[in-house]
Amino acid sequence: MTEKKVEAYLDNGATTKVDPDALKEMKPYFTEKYGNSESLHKKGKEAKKAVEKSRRTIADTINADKKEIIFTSGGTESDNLALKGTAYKNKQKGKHIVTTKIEHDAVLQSAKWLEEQGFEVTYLSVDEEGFVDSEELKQAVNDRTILVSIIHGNNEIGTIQDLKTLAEITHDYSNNAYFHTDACQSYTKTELDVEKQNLDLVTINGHKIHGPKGTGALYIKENTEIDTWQHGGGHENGLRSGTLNVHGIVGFAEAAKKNHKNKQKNIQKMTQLRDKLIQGTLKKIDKTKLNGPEGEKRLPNNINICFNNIEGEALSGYLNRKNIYASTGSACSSLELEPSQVLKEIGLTDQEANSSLRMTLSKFTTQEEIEHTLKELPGVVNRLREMSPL
Amino acid sequence: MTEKKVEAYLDNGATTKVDPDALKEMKPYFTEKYGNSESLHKKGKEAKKAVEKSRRTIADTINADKKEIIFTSGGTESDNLALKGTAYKNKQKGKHIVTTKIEHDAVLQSAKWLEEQGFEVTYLSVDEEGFVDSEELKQAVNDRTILVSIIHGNNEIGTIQDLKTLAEITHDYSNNAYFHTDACQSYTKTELDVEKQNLDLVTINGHKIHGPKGTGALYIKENTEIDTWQHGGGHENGLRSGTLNVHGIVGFAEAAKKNHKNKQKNIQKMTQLRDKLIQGTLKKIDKTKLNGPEGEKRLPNNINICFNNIEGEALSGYLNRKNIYASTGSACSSLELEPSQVLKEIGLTDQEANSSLRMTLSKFTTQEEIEHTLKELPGVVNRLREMSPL
Amino acid sequence: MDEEYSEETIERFQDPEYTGEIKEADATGKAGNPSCGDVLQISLKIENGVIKKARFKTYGCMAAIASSDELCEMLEGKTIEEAEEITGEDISQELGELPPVKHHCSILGTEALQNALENYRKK
Amino acid sequence: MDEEYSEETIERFQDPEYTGEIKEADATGKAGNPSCGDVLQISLKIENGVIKKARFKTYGCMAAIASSDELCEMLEGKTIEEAEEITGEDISQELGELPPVKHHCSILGTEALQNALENYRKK
Ligand SMILES: Cc1ncc(COP(=O)(O)O)c(C=O)c1O
Ligand SMILES: Cc1ncc(COP(=O)(O)O)c(C=O)c1O
Repeated sequence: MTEKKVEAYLDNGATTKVDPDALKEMKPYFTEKYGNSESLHKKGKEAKKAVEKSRRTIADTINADKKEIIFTSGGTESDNLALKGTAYKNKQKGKHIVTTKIEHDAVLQSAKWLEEQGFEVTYLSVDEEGFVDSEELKQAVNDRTILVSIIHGNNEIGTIQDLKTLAEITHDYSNNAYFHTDACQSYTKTELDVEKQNLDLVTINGHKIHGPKGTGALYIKENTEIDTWQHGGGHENGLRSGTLNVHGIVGFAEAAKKNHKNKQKNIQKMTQLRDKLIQGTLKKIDKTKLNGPEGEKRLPNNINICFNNIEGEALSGYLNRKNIYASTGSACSSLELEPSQVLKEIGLTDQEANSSLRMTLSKFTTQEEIEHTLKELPGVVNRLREMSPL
Repeated sequence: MTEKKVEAYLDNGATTKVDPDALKEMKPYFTEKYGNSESLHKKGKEAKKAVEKSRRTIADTINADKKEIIFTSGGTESDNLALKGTAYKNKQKGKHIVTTKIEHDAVLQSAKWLEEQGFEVTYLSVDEEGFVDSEELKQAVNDRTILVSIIHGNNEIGTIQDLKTLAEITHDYSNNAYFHTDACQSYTKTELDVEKQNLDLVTINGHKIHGPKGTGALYIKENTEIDTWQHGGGHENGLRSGTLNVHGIVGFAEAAKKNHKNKQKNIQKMTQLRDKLIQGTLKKIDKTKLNGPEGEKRLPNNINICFNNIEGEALSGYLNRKNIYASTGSACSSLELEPSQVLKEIGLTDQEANSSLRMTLSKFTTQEEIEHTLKELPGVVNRLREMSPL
Repeated sequence: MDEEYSEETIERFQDPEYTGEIKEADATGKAGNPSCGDVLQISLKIENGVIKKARFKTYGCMAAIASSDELCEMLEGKTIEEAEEITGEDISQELGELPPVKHHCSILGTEALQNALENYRKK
Repeated sequence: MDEEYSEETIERFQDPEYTGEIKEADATGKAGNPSCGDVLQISLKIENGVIKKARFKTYGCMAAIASSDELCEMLEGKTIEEAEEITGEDISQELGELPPVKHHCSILGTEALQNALENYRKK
């Protein structure tokens, strides 16, 4: 009877539980310290102080200066601002942008829109583990290139790019290109250091790291030429207008601080559980294959496995009955019909892509959740394979 | 001794306290029902259900259909989307936009940016109470006009425009123009009915109505032609990408629901306190003048008074010491140097504009707060006038 | 925003009763393509022009599995002529409406059925 | 984001000690314009080339009032020559740095002072 109660939340790549400590920090800002951070009176100052403290906290986690962090409503907004804001500001220098075929839709669709506005975009391919080829990047970048945007930790297959090398190539091969990375999935889960890695723009968000939804930030290296994309009262040094989401920012910062502090411990724990679930699955269930790289080059919380002959959505649907919550890919496209572009880019057939499942862990994931999953998965796969005509 | 404890928060036009009932509704969505509303498993469904229920709640408050509401990160984002999204989508039909000289910066700066992109914008003037002249609107609108955007309740001087008349003129004089209104200040504080008033696009947000910061919505009448402005995973029917801020949306909806339910009572209460504070101030302190209209044509929570010979920021600074929190105008421009454009548009001299103070109430404002303010205000004004060389 | 599965769809997906393959079936038909995400195979036992038993095997999403199961239930007891008239819309309706992007799943069911009936006639 | 008033500025604004106008002042000077948001008037009592007393009247924001008060405190006890060398930057520094957009307020103080000293010399 107790067994039935085990729930395994393996969709942390889609979103995470808010850390209770983050929620605790947020609480006073709803009904007590509720001022507008731009107001000059006491209630405003309280709010401002909280925002600026949070700004410093977040800056510290990526070795940035406080002034280089601006707050947004999430990863999508930060990506839109990074791409469109730099494109519009720098179009006199060139109208060429480089990105990859395995970006999150927030980058990909922004890039596509910029193409419609007359920019030229090169989409780099990746190898069978999802890595960008630095030679291909060298070929693509020149002085007409104003922006290179490459995802740090891939949201579907967990591939962690070598940002330092890619950013250096960008700066070596173009005098006019900024290097942007979408680090939503990797933030606090692997190294992210704007100095060491030579980054100009970095997208991060709150809800992937146990902060509240509706929060994000964009790191903008000092002196980077960028236009605002959301016009209004001139908040955030004129780069992002709109009343600051004070409680959200406070929660985001607290979650980031805690994650950053316990980073090594969390990484170790998640990696151990990740590998246990990967190895257990591959061993217990035949005709399965891991998508993406192994070991340290993979996000510590990401698993993506192809279960031949059964469709991913059906699999997640049956797992749901066993209180195991996982998705086929990025949550935003759950009901989409196209097989995952990322999986196809690393060489899977359409059928293999359709037969894959993503399981993503967090620092809160327990041994029990992994064991429950390993116990239920073979039966579910079996049932669906029996049902399959393939 | 007890007296010292009275605080008067008179900056509800900048932002409001979150309604404790709204916070209560939000709570489960941080650490329990934390799923991504797009995920297909149980945790996702829980979130989705909450979002869709909230969507219906909000739609009901403005007599819209649930499908016509999309969630955003706030008023600024909704305004940007309304202006830029319709402009880009409809530019084949014409590149002319009409707005007013008393818009919030979210509309004004979006319009200015569109001018830089090749659109033509007409800025309507207003009379000495802040009302748009319908004759001027008739002159301005023609078939090349694709959008008319007019603020509903002005954030500085509380003028409530006659939306129905203005929207009808728009539709009568152009076959191609949509009518947008920024209703952030008026929402739940005066009539707002998309059917009756013939509106195509309406901006509202959470933090002005006792919902959480970082939440907003845009009403988009069915079949309105509009492009998305934030690209990504295709959320909100492709009109606004980004993981939905589930807890925020839930809080926004609950705040809206409560405000809507008690609308008449709240309006009555605020109006009574507003008029008490206006009349008390004008009576007790000489050389004062109300900016904007009186009575029902003014937002029930808005006061804006010119205190001759003393500067507004200094006045709010001295009131702050007496635990009275008010601002000179829109909070986003607190430290700006320019005198308020809105006050100048209604005919104030620069000096008069610089000498004005805005006091904005909420449903939570008490008699005690108003009395405390009326008690302290004359002394503070006196002290500053003594100090003034004018 | 209207892209929800109904309760009926979810229940049928979770507990399909008509899965399997009829040995010595009187008719079998297939439709779909794994690279498109759905393959559906139907097998029928037919006596005197009446479908006595219908079973399916499906590779596909929730909607595909639910549609297959629904179709089999609808088929049992129907004459071939009645069966031929079943449309995707009928299946979708029984399921409490499929989300628009998933309507093709119900149509796939009728395609497999048509193929099975053709196969039967050719025998 | 760096547009904060320092504690010193706020305190001085809230409790200025040098407000007022000296009757029979030896020198008075004015600067600014109400339409720009700031007007500053300074009056001085001068004995043997030394400023004995300084008072201000200001219409303006926090920074303007705090700068005026700071300037008066700095002036008392200084010789005219010393006083002439006070810059906006000096005032701002004493106040713990004014926000960049408010630097003109401290400069306004020195302008009023220069006008007062000119007025004194002309007497
Ligand atoms: C890599 C990546 N980038 C961007 C986003 C978008 O972030 P948000 O949902 O906060 O808009 C996500 C997650 O949804 C993501 O995984
Ligand atoms: C009239 C008006 N429009 C737009 C906004 C901007 O809304 P937000 O702060 O939610 O971005 C505000 C308030 O700041 C407002 O008063």
